[in-house]
Amino acid sequence: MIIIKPKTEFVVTVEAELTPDLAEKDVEEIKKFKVYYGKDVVELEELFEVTKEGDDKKLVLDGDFSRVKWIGCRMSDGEIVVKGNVGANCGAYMAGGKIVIEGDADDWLGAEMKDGEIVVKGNAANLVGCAYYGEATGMSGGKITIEGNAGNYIGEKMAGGEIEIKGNAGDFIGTEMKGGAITIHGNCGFVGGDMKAGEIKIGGDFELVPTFVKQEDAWVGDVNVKGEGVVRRL
Amino acid sequence: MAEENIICTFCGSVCDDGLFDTEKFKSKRLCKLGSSKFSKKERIKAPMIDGKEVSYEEAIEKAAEILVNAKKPLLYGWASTVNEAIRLGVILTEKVRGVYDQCASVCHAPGTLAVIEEGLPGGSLGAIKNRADVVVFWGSNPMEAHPRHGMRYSISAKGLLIKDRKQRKVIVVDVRPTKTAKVADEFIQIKPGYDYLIISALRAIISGNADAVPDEVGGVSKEKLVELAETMKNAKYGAILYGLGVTQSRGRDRNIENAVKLIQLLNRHTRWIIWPMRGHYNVVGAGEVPTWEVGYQYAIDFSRGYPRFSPAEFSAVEVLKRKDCDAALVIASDPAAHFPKAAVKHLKNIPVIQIDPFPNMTTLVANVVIPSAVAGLEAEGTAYRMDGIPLRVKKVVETNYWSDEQILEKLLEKVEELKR
Amino acid sequence: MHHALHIKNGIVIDPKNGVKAEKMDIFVKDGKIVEESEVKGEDVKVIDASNKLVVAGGVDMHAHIAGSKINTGRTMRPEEMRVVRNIANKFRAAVGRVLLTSPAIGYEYAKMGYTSSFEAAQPPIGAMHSHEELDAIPMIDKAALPVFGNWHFVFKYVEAKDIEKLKTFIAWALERTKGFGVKVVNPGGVEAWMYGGNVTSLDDQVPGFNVTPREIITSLIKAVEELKLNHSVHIHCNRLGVPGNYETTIETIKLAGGFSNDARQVLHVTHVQFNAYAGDSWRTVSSGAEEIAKTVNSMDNVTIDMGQPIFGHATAMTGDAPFQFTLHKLTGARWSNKDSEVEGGAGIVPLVYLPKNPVHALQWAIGLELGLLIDSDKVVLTTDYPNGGPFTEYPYVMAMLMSKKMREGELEKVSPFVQKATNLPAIDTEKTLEEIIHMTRSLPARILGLPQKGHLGVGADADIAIYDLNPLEIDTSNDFEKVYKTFKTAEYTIKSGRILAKNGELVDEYWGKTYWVDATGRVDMEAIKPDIEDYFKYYSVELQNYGVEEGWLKKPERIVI
Amino acid sequence: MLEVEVISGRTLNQGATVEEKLTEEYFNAVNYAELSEDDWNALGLQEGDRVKVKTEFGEVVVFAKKGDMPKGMIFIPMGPYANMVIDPATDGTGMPQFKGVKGTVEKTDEKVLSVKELLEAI
Repeated sequence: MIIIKPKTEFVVTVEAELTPDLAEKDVEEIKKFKVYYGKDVVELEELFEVTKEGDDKKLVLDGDFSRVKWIGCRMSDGEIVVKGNVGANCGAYMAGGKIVIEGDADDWLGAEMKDGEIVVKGNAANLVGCAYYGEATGMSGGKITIEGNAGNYIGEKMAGGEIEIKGNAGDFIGTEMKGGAITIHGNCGFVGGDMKAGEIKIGGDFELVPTFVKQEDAWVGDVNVKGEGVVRRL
Repeated sequence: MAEENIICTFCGSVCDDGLFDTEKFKSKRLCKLGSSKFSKKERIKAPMIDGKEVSYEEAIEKAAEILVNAKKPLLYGWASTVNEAIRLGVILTEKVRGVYDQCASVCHAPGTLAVIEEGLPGGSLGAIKNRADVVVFWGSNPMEAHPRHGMRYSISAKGLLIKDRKQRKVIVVDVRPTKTAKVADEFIQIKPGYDYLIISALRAIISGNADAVPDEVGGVSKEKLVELAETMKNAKYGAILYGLGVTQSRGRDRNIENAVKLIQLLNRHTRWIIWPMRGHYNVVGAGEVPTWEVGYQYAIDFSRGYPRFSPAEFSAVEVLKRKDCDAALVIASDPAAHFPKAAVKHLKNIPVIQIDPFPNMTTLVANVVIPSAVAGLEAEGTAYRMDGIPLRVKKVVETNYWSDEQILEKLLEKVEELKR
Repeated sequence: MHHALHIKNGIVIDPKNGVKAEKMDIFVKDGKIVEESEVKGEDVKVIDASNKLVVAGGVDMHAHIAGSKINTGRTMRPEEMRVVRNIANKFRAAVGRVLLTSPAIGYEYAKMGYTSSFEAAQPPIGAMHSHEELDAIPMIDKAALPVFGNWHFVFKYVEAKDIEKLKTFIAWALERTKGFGVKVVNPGGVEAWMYGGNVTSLDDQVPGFNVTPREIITSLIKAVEELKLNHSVHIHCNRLGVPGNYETTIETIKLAGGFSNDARQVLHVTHVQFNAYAGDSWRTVSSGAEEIAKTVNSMDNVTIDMGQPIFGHATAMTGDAPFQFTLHKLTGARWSNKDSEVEGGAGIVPLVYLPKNPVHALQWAIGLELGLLIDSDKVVLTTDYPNGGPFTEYPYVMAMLMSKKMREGELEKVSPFVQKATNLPAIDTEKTLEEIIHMTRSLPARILGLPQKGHLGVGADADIAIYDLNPLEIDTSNDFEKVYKTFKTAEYTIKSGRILAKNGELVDEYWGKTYWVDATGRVDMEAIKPDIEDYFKYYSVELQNYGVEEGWLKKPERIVI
Repeated sequence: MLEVEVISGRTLNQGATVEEKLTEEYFNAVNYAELSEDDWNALGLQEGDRVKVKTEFGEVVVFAKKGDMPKGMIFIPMGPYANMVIDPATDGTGMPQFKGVKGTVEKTDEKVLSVKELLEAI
């Protein structure tokens, strides 16, 4: 297990593609891991304290990582625990393993995620499980659980996997969704625009786009794309 | 006669039929906005460092130092200068590994995101004036923002097929009865924030799925929506011209993306185009130039030595709100006046370089102020009208002010020197 | 600083000058190829090219490299921009997968040994934008072909059968756009698109005008030939991308019948692959390449280029707006369109060519059939970048045309549909290295009418590529992998006498010329002035603000007719 | 106090003075809120009165103007006053929500800050 602690308050954001793979390296090697700090490429130890405890494939990010981006991007196994908040693109393109964020997550959490699990104990921001601009497919597998609230644009172009939000969510849920499932326990805004397939379940209030057809216990649409997406009450 | 032809460098209409009397310093034929542009105004007198007047060379040297010493400088603005200057600005940003962003970021950039999602089925303003028998202003208000647009290109403009105002139906869709609504043939008032749903409903009606649509959507009756859908289908050549009412409100890019899908559908029946009513005279250039130079229109980060695009991370408002830059160069723009206060706050805390002809709110927070010549009046260069048509704006008045291009050329030189 | 060069002991292939793989030395001074005596006493840099192939720099006569179309393509496709080719240092940052940024275009051509490229469709009113982008492309010489086939002025003069005025208009337009030649895209069809339609044959009437595509094409050929422009009419035929279109293509080619020119063709038909489909639907579609090849081979005044698709990503961007909409409907992909004043239009749609897709495989096979079946003196190698894919894959096409064995290997990977719908599997032809060098250098230079390009004779521009390939030893039939690899990266790329790239590394930045053709001296410009002034009421800009002045360009090179 | 939806946008006067931000003309072009007649009457406003506009994101004092607005909606010209109360969240798009922000409006005796004072207050 590797424990990484910020040494200072960062002047600008840091980009650190930290994955549990690091834990398999020698501590001196880990300290030399390259991270981006503005225009400078610096070694991990220049910005963070790094300690190693045992050999399990786990990173503990101890402190405020809200200004550190790309944590866990492309990780395929092992575990990351963030003791505070985390910056944008956390868990992007993730293919396996687990990320637990004890604080809040920023935009693009689990974007284009393929497998694995992300748990956010606090709130998440926008674009959870979405596709990056120009790409056709968002999240395609795995699970994202958000204990608190989430922002706008959740699961756009999502093709598989599961997003569960225990609190409220914002606008544009499951836009152009083509598979997978989104569950929102609280309220949210617009739901289901151009949804092709998949399922959205909502506990609270929401506004469905006006192009779904009411069936027995659910709405099916979006008719604009001959969609067979299902939206129902939780 | 001291009268010269001018091309107006105020709004995105870039009217090219203006006249300017260099003796009286007064324009003719331009609208209120254009006339104000081509009139005597208070100027920044001289280059300044921390309020003290200095030479251009000194100010530029100081600016270069700030940029080179920054970890992540933000270089923002660009919409009110010419392509030649913008190109140097992009290269400068690449060189100092900063963030390039431009005014569209708080204006029409959601339209760019919609282009990424669905494309831009459009046409030039000349195509609209010649052919459009139905024009829909959706969340746009040219009578206030582009006063001669209607007369030259869209509302009363006459062309090849449209010989008379009566041959064109003008519809305004907005949340309030704007000045443009008052000159339209029809005004459809919608509930704020419901553009997306209304467009979805229109698409369903046009594609034969009217059954799914409820009796009322976004404050508009189904009957009215069916009527609008029919008008659209029966047009010979229709145009949706959208504005900030769509890009700056709930839904933003998704509204436009949905409208583009509507246009795609309508072209299966007849001809329709969609186009943004771009604001500043060369905000199009501020996006086109970086696109050919580095691949993206705005929100571009160079910290890794190559361009990356991400509005959530690299748009000026996000960068400032997140305190994610440690210096800023502001050119041909006034973020201190036009950004939300949460973003302005950080501008007050970092070194700011300003290049602009006129004192504005950003001047009040700038450490280095470099006055520049007014493009279209004191400096020439290429600008792209809102529809991307290039026009060469002119220099009709002599000046001692340096042009943006000159300033940036020197600044780039200085930066290269310091990096060596 | 300014070295003369002595390229020593290279094996030179220079088809224009009849040099077939001969060991010889090449001398360069002041950007030109010179006699040995000229460099005596100069500070000469010697390049040892022993056992290496020395040829003229490649000439790309048809690519979409600059202007509003490619730039809208870039805007629309950020996913294309995530491939990093160069990190900013001595050279600019350069990115792009198939769609490249302007710096990347220049750098990639240079790495490959290409030194000139022609933008194949310049919207006249957007001319300045095309030129700004051309000016942002380093390393190569360039030019742009403005599009004429849907311009109302052209319709009017063709309608009036007034060839003199048409000639004058062409001269006016080339001067205003700083254009190089006359491009025609789906003549009449784009005007029909303004009403939601297209033309379906050479004899459809264009809406609003009493003219047909046939009349537009023949009138433009006549006008261009009388003006004696460097380049002939360069046509993108009607009915592009429609099964059965090969017949229209053949009919179009035959329109050149009545014309002749001693120096070059009178009609260049571009990216013919997209216009070479037989059958009457996508179910019954098959190759029409053989018939087209027969027609082209039987004529001495027509040339074509291939428009070869490369499997993988591409972006369709043409002035053929109705075709682009059809493509959008077919694929459901993003779609941009631009109706441009009274000049025509354009469209852009992303696409991907998949080897297992029967239609894509067919397109791929047809391109190769055209390349193989048409005389090497009449067919130029292109991908119609980025419509067929990247220009950086020209070496793939070169190798394929030279090796049946390579084709057999590739045929195994593609949809079996090509076995019955094309003759590619049965074609034994293997082009020689000399033919391939001709198809990529001397032939396009001749077609464009640029005597200083595409060869290594004394007086030519010193645009030279050296490849690590001994033509006396290479077995192009069997060593296709080496051929492919070698042509991807020149050992040296020399532009106007300066070494720009070495083994794929950029070493020097150079800004090439932009050629434009000035034919105003051959016509009476006053004759059309009233017409232009009058018809400009249908423009949204003033006549006085229309066009590009020479002084606005970085390195203009005026060719006076 | 009334609950309203705040929108901002361009106006002719704002545009005509935008290059003279430190002048009285610009100040006058951007320092007001337009209200519907109903809302005007409900707040008992008179010509020259000021209102305080409050949203989740801030508050600002501006002059009140009667305008052709739907009931429950107020318009502030784009500029520094509107930007005190609009929603700075961009939801990942880079674009703050300049239009359609829920808030309240009430009559006030407080003065309207100058452009400079406004900047200092941030």
